[in-house]
Amino acid sequence: MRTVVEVTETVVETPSTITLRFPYEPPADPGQFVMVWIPGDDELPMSLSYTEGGSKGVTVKAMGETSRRFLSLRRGTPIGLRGPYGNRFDLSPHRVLVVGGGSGTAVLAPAAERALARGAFVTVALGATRADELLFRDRLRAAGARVEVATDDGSEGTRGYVTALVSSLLERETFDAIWTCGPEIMMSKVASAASPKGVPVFCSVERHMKCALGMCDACALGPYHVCVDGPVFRADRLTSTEDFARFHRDPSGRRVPF
Amino acid sequence: MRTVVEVTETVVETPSTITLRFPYEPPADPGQFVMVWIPGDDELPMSLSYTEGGSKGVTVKAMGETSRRFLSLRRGTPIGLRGPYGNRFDLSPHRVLVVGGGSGTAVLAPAAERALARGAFVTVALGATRADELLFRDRLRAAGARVEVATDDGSEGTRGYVTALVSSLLERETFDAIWTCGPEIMMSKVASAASPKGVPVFCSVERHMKCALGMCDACALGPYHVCVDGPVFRADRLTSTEDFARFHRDPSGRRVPF
Amino acid sequence: MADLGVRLAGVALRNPFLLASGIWGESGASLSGAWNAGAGGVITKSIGSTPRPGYPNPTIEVYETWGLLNAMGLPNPGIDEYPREIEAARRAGATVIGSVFGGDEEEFARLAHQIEATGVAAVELNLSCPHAEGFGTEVGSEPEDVERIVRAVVRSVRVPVIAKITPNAADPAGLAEAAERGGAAAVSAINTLRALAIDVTLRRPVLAHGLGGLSGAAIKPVGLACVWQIYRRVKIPVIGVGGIRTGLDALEYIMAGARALQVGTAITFGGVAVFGRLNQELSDRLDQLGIARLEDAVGAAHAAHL
Amino acid sequence: MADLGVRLAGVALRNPFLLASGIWGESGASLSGAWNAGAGGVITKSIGSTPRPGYPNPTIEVYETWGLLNAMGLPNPGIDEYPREIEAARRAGATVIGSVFGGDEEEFARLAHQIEATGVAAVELNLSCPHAEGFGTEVGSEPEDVERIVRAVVRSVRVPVIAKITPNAADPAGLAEAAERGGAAAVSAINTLRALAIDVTLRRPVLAHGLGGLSGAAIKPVGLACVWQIYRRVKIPVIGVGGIRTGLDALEYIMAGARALQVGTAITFGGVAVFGRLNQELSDRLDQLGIARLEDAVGAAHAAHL
Ligand SMILES: Cc1cc2nc3c(=O)[nH]c(=O)nc-3n(C[C@H](O)[C@H](O)[C@H](O)COP(=O)(O)OP(=O)(O)OC[C@H]3O[C@@H](n4cnc5c(N)ncnc54)[C@H](O)[C@@H]3O)c2cc1C
Ligand SMILES: Cc1cc2nc3c(=O)[nH]c(=O)nc-3n(C[C@H](O)[C@H](O)[C@H](O)COP(=O)(O)OP(=O)(O)OC[C@H]3O[C@@H](n4cnc5c(N)ncnc54)[C@H](O)[C@@H]3O)c2cc1C
Ligand SMILES: Cc1cc2nc3c(=O)[nH]c(=O)nc-3n(C[C@H](O)[C@H](O)[C@H](O)COP(=O)(O)O)c2cc1C
Ligand SMILES: Cc1cc2nc3c(=O)[nH]c(=O)nc-3n(C[C@H](O)[C@H](O)[C@H](O)COP(=O)(O)O)c2cc1C
Ligand code: FES
Ligand code: FES
Repeated sequence: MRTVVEVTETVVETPSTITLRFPYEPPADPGQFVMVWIPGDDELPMSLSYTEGGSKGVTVKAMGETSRRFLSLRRGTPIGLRGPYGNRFDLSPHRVLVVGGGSGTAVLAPAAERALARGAFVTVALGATRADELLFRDRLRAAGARVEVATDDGSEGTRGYVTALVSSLLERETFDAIWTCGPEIMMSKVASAASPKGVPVFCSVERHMKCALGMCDACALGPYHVCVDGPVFRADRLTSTEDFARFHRDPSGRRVPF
Repeated sequence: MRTVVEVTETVVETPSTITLRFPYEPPADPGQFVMVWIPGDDELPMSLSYTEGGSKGVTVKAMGETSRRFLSLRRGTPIGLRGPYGNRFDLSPHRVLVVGGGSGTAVLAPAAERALARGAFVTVALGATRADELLFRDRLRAAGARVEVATDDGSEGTRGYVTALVSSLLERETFDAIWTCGPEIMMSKVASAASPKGVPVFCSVERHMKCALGMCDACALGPYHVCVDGPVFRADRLTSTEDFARFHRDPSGRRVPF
Repeated sequence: MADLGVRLAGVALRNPFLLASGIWGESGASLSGAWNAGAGGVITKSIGSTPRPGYPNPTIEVYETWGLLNAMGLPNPGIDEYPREIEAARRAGATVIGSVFGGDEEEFARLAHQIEATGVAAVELNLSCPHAEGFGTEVGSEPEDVERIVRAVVRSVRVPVIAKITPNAADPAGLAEAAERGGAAAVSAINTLRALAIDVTLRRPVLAHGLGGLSGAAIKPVGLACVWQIYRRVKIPVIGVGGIRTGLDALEYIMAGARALQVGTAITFGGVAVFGRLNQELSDRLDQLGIARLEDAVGAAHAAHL
Repeated sequence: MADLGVRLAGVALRNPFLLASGIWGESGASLSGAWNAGAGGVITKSIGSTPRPGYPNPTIEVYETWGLLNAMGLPNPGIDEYPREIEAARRAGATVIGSVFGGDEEEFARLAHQIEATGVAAVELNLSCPHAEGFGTEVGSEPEDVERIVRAVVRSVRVPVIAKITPNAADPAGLAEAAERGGAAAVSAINTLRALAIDVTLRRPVLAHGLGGLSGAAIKPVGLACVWQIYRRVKIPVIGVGGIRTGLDALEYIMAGARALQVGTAITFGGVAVFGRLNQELSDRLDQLGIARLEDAVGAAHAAHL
C-alpha cells in the first residue's frame, strides 16, 4: 500500500520550511494529506501543498526531530508515501477568506489556487513570526489572491497576530467562508471572530497520527478521528468538543494540554 | 466457494440411474461438470446433464458407495455444489454423431440438444447392457435427434456393443464430428473407427478428482489435468498418451490398469 | 427476528459483537462511539502500568481488503490516566471490558485490580500480542505461565477474567486449558499472527518494529480452527476473534464454538457502522436457518463431526 | 537481464522458483510440465511408506484469490510405486527434490534412502503438514524431534537434506536451529497454517477432515516473518514458501533471507505458466533496482535492521 518515490525537487521556502516535490499519481484534493515515510526514521502526516497532476508536494516546517530531518532531504532521496487521506475543502464558496498561520498555509495554498481558478474571490490573511517566515505569499499573489500580512515583529505587514487582521477584515467585508490552518488557539480565535458574523469557518486540524485509517484511535479529537472525519472540520463541530484548542493526545494516547 | 442448495426434483431414469434437479445460477455449457457434495459422505465430479437456465441437473449411475447414495437422495435434501468446471463441447459442427455408453450419455444429452436447437443434424448411437438401462433415449428423440440403439443382450436395437453400430454408421454416412462419453475402451474404439475417415472425435473422460482446480494432480492423464484441460479432449490428444484406455490413477495417485 | 443476546461468563451482552482491543480503544469518546454504533460491548486498548508511546511509524501495512499488519507496540496512557476514558464510555451506557498487559503475574494482578475499580464488566488479559518485547506472547506461550498469570489475576479481582490466547503456538487449545485451570471465566481467540512486510526498494522491513501482527479476513480460517479446537477441550465459553467482517463470518465462529465475538480490522475497512450491519446480517442468517436464539447455534458444527 | 541462478546447499538451480510439494506432484508428467514451464526445480508430493488415498472429498476450500484451505491427507502412491514418476521427470531434464513424510526417524531415514536411489538432487522432509495424524506437525513441533529425525536422515543419505518447518509453533526459528544441529543442509519455511472452514447451512466443517491447512497470499506475511527470524538464527540457507504469486513477493522473501523459493497455490489461480511470469517479473525487478545477481539480494533487508 506504500509507494516509494524519489524526491525530484526541494525548495527552501523559509529558513525553517522546505517543500519536497515528488511524482505521485493518485488523485488528490486540497485539504487531503499523505503519510510520508522517511525510511529508518518515522512516518508523519503531511498535507499536500501541491495537489494537481502527477507531481505533488508537501511543505514541512522543522518542529521536532523528524520534521527537522525533512530539511536535509535531497533530490533523489527515496521516501515512502501512502494516501491521500482525509476529507477536502468545499471549494464552492465565492468570497473566501483564507487564514494561514505558520506551516498551516501549506494546505491552504492549493485550495486557494483551485478556488481562484474557478473564479472565486480569495483574500488571504497570512501570519508568521517575521517576514522571512511568511509561507507562500508570492505563490498566492501570483495565483491572483489578495494577500494581507501580519508578523509578530512587524517586519512585514501589520505587527501582531494574524487574528487581529482577520477581525478587521471581517469588520470591513463580507465572506461566504473562511478556511484556516495553523495553531489551534489561532483557529479558535478566528472561529470566535467569525461566529457573530455568521461566516462558516473550516479548520484543518492536526493530531498525532499512526494508522491514518480511522482505526488506531491515535488521532481522536472528541468524537472524531481526524484522519478520516477530518482534517477539515466546520469550526462549530470542533468548538463543541472539550478538546479543540485545549487538549491533544500524545503518542501514548494521554490527553495533554496544548 | 460452495453453494448449498436443496434438491428440487429427482427422476429415476433407469434402474441404476437417477437425475437430480436443483437451482444453481452460474452459467454452464454442455461438457462442463460440477463437484457435488453429499454432506457427511463425499464430493464427486458430475457432468451437468441439464445446463440451461437456473434449474440445473446431474444424472448419476450407481457404481460404488457414494454414487449409490445419490439414488437415495430425495427432494429437499441439501447438497453442496461448486463449479461449473472444465471445458465444453465445440457445438459448431453441422452433422454430429453422438456416441453414448452407460451414464456417459448424461453429458452428451445437453450438447445434442443445444446443437439441435442451432439446426445441426444429430445422430445418436446409444449403448447399454439392456433396454431399460438406455439413458435419455426419449429425451434425445424428443429433441429431434435420430437415435440408434445397441444393447449387450439385444433387448432393444442391435445386439452387441455400440461400437459396432458406430462402425456401420461411419460406413454409410459422413459426419463433421463425433462426440462420445462412456468407458474408455469404447471411446478408444470409436476413435480408431473414425480415424481412417478423418472424422474428429471428442471424448469426455473421467479421472479421480479432488480439487477440480488443476492443482492437486489427482486427475492427471498424461500431460493433462482432466479437471481444467478437459474433460473434453480431441481423441488424438488422448491416444498419444500412455494412459488413455489403459491406466487411470486411484485416489492415492497410483497408476492402475482399467 | 432472532434473539442475538448472549450471556458470557455471567455478563449479559445485548449482542455478541464486542469491539476488539486496540481498535477505537484509546479514548472514551471512541469506545462510546462503537457502543452507539451497535457493539454488544467494548474492550479497551490493552493498558499497562505506565504511559507507552508505542513504536514509531510506520506501524501498519494494509493488504488489499483481506489483511492488515500492525506493530503499534501497545501504546497506552497507562493505568493512572486511563480510567477517565472508561468512565466516559460507561456514562454512555456501554458494557466495558478492560484489557490489560503486564510482564509478570504481579503486574497483571495489580493492573486488573486497578481497572476493576472503574466498574468494568470483565477483565481481558492480553497474553498474546506478537510484537511487544517482554509482554504478550512472550509471557503467554507456555501453559504454565498462562495458568500462573490467570490464577494471580483471578485472586485479585471479582469480575470475570478472560484470557486472550495467541495463535502463534503449537497447541493454542493447550493454552486455553491452562487458562481454565487458572480460573479464567472465558478465553478469547485469536490475537494476531506474527508476520512481516518487506519493502524491496528500500531493502528493509516496512514497519519500524520489523515484525508485526496480521489481522483481518486472512486470519479467519486460522481463528476458526483455534476456536474449534479450544471448544472441544475446555468448558468455559470461547470468544471468537479474527477476520470477522460479515454476519456469515460471525455465524461460522459461533458454530465453531464461540459464544461471543470481537471485531477489529473490519472497522478499518468500514468504520464502526460495521456493528449495525453485523447485527442485521447475523439476525437475517439465523432467521433464514430457522434458529430463534443465537445461543442455540453455539458449537452447532461439532454435532456433525465427533 | 539479472542472473537468477542460485546455488542451494550445493545444488545449482537455474532460477529460485521450485514447485512446492503437493501441487502438480503426483505424476511424472506434471513434474515435467512444471519444469518445462520454467520452474528452477520440482519437489515431489510427500511420499510415505505405503499407498495412502488421503481424506475423502471435500479436500479444499477457496477464499476469493487470497487463500486456499486444504486437507488432502497426504495422498500418495507409496515409495515402491513412486520412483517411475521421478524417473519421468528426470528424463525431461528436471532438477527433482524428493519429499518424504514418516512417523518416526527410522521411517524418514528409510524413505529418504529409497528416494535418493531415484537420483533426486536433495531430499525434503515434511515435518510440517498440519492435518495428518501421526505425521507432519505431530512429529515436527518439538526441536528435539526435528533434530533427531534430521540426524537420522542425514546419516542415511548423501544428498542434501532439507527440513520443512511448520509455522504452527511458538518459535519456528527454534525448529530451524534444531534442523541445523541435526545436519540439515537447508530449511524450507513455511508449510500451511492450521485452519478451518464451516458451512453454516449444513452446520459442519466444509472439509471432510475438519481441520486443514491455509496457503496462498494470506500466509505470505507469516512466511516472511518465519524466514526473517530463521535467517537470523541459522547459517544454512532458507527456502521461502507461502503465498508467492508475483516477482515482488519473491524478492520480498529473498530480501528477508530466502535463497530459493517454492510456489504452490499460485498455480491454482494461474496454472504453471506462473513460473515463466515469476522469472520475468523477478528479473525485471532486479534490473530496476540495479541488482545484477539474485544472490546479492539474499537477506538484503537485514542490513537496515540490526
Ligand atoms: C493532517 C496533518 C497534516 C499535517 N500537515 C503538515 C504540513 O503540511 N506541514 C508541516 O510542517 N506539518 C504538518 N503536520 C504536522 C506534522 O505531521 C508533525 O506533527 C510535525 O512536523 C512535527 O513532527 P516532529 O516529529 O518533527 O515533532 P516532534 O518533536 O516529534 O513532536 C512535535 C509534535 O509533533 C507531533 N507529532 C509527532 N509525530 C506525529 C505524527 N505521526 N502525527 C502527528 N503529529 C505528530 C508530536 O505529537 C508533537 O506534538 C500535519 C499533521 C497532520 C495531523
Ligand atoms: C468430469 C467427470 C464427470 C463425471 N460425470 C458423471 C456423470 O455425469 N454421471 C455419473 O454417474 N458419473 C460421473 N462421473 C463419475 C463419478 O464422479 C464417480 O467416479 C462415479 O460415480 C463412481 O463413484 P463412487 O464413489 O460411487 O465409486 P467408488 O466405488 O468409490 O469408486 C468407483 C470408481 O469411481 C472413482 N471415483 C471415486 N471418487 C471419485 C472422484 N472424486 N472423482 C472421480 N472418480 C472417482 C474411483 O476412482 C473408482 O474408479 C464423472 C466423473 C468425472 C471425472
Ligand atoms: C491496530 C491493532 C491494535 C491491536 N491492539 C491490541 C491490543 O492492544 N490488545 C490486544 O489484546 N489485541 C490487540 N489487537 C488484536 C485485536 O484485538 C484482534 O485480536 C485481532 O486484530 C484479530 O481480529 P480482527 O481480524 O477482527 O482485527 C490489535 C489489533 C490491531 C489490528
Ligand atoms: C493442496 C496442497 C497440498 C500440499 N501437500 C503438501 C505435501 O504433500 N507436502 C508438503 O511438504 N507440503 C504440502 N503442501 C504445502 C505446500 O508445499 C506449501 O508449503 C504451502 O502451500 C505454502 O505455499 P503456497 O502458499 O505457495 O501454496 C501442500 C499445499 C497444498 C495447497
Ligand atoms: S491515525 Fe489511527 S485513527 Fe486516525
Ligand atoms: S482434480 Fe486436482 S488437478 Fe484435477
